[in-house]
Amino acid sequence: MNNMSMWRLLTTVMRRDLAVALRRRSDVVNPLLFVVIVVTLFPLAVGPGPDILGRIATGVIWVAALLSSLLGSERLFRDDFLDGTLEQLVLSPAPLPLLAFGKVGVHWLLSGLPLVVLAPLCAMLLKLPIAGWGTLMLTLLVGTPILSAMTAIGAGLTVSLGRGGALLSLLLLPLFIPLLIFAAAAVENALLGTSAIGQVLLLTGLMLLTLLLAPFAVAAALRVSVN
Amino acid sequence: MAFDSWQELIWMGGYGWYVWLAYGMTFLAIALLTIHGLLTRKKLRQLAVKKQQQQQRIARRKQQERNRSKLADDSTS
Amino acid sequence: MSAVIEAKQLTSVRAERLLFSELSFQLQTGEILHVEGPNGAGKSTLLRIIAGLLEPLAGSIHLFGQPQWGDPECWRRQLLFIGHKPAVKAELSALENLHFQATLDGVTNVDAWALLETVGLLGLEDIPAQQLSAGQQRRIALARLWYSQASLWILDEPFTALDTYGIQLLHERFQHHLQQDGVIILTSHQPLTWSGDRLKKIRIEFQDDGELHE
Amino acid sequence: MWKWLHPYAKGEAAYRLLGHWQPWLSGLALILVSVGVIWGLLYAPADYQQGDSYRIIFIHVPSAMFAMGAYTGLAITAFIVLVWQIRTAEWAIAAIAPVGAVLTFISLFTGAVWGKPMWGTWWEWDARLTSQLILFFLYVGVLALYYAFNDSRTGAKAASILALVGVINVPIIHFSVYWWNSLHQGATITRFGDTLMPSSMKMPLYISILGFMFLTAALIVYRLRNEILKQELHRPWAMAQLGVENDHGV
Repeated sequence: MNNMSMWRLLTTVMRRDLAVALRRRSDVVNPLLFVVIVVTLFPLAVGPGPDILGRIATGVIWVAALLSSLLGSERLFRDDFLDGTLEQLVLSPAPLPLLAFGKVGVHWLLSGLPLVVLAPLCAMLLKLPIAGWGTLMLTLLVGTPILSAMTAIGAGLTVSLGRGGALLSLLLLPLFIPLLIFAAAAVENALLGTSAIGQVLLLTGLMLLTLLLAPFAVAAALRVSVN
Repeated sequence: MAFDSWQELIWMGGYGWYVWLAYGMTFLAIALLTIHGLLTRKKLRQLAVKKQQQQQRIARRKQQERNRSKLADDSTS
Repeated sequence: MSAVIEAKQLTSVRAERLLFSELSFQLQTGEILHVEGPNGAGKSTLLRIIAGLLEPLAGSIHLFGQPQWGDPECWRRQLLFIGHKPAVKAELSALENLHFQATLDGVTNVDAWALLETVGLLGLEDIPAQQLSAGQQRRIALARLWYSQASLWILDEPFTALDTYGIQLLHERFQHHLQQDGVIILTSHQPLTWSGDRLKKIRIEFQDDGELHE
Repeated sequence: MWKWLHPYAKGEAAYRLLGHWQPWLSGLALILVSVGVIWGLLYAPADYQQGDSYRIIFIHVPSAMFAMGAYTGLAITAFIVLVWQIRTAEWAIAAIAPVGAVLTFISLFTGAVWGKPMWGTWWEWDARLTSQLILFFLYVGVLALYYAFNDSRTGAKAASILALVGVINVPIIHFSVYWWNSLHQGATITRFGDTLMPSSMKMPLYISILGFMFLTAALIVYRLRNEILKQELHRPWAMAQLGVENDHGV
């Protein structure tokens, strides 16, 4: 198959997913609201003092991001599985990893990218010193694609189970730990005034590696799931 | 022998509780794993017996049907 | 005449139950295969195996003499599978569904409006599919048949939810496909109003002692 | 006539082969673990720094090693499942994962108990313990996914994909956790420099490690044989193995 038609198939899958998602806006917006609400809960739980909030801000925002990614995971393949679209994708002449990549891309556009935009709001609510804002956004920008790709693997594996919510978090959260560690450390460095470039580069490397390999895992998972 | 008496062995220079707890838990965990294996086998045996009985019932019914049809054949002829 | 599709000695086991064993068949150009059998006998499984969604426990399938997994891309181009799930996106309108599906099927110059008219959905094109009836949704799914360039159609219960006119329309389309040397494999609980030797039948029986034993 | 049974016949062959290994593995495991543990507990000298508390090492280190080793084995098996679709490998997934999870649990527990006299706390966010904890989660994930499916074949394939994704992540997780640990604890507590150990301590440790290797293998083989029987229960040979006369067809 030539590159032109592969490209067209990829964009078609993405445009269709976008079109569907934009008609079910609540599915897109709810995980984002979830992040804001979780962030709001922390000052109420640990007190509004800027020293303690500022210390935990990065961790809270990142953990909320991980959880919201899991919350939005159903959107990835659930409907496709139920209405038969998944079978058609598996039978499509286009390579399935490519189509999986497209779906991951749409998921990131609708769940990862908005988090980057929301980050300053969350940082403000949690009194994160302004020196860390830029790095926080940067880590979210390179980290959320990893979230979307890994979530897609988990969602692909559990899509045929119907009740995959708790199981999915069990499968995925341990795999998110490196992401959490490097992202938090990067912001920490920025707050201390030292360079965070090392961690950001590391995260970027992880992102590229994940985006390279994850589509194949997603494709394998989907093939198992349409059984 | 690093210890002169049983008491010393159990006391372990004051660390007895930790050392024996660690060893005890290890032993327990491996024992549980083994017992679980044995129980699985027992359950499998029960399942096999059930299956055997099921097959015997099916075989008996087929035998009866065969006899009946044979009887019917005999009476008509 | 060469065999378009040939299945050899297919055996399938699902959930530790034997569905069918050593099933073989061969279809020449222009033939239609009607897979019959009661519910749960394994008709859908057979169709999914032929489509390449499932793997048989044993046996092989050849299309134009080529093994099923020899060239997956070519295989999938030659094949059109419509399962009992219609693959119609509930949020999208009939027109959008047709448009996206045609592109994914690799057909670029499809006249979506003409297609809508053919399958009798003109005037309903703006309505999200979830507000259409089951029969209308099936028509959206089946509209693929009118632009399809695949030679092998695999259709799982295509007549479900269709009205008499829809059924007749589908029959006409089948006739046309067969005349163009296409091949169809389908399941249906309805008798096919077909005459002639183009129609082949296989029947899968429900194996009540489908336990695996020698 | 039932030619399709051929791939299934492998179950019986595998069962018999494993049956030949079983007594050797179990026997060696029993002897070596006993020797290693008794030597370590009774005859090895006390450590000049840690006193007798260090004796936990004779189970902690071997269990930690084979917790990781079993995961590597799981990943290799997973690869075989996905590439060659060998049924025995599918069953092995279900056999290896619980054994690995229990070994991980043992290493965590003994690590924590050892930590109490050393660090004064049951749980320290030490790099080794933390990555071991994550390994435990990975095992739990594989097991949970395997048993979530009704069809054991699908379950084995899904769990295999997860295990492979996991094994790619393990080095990254290890690296990140060690790095994180060095970041947050100025002085890392080294438990035992392996090189500093006198041979009177090393010998029992090596024997124990060898013993745990056979123990791991024996436990896996035993579970795998059970799993084969479970999946092949409908076959006469399996029923005969369980001591049930199969008179089908009488």
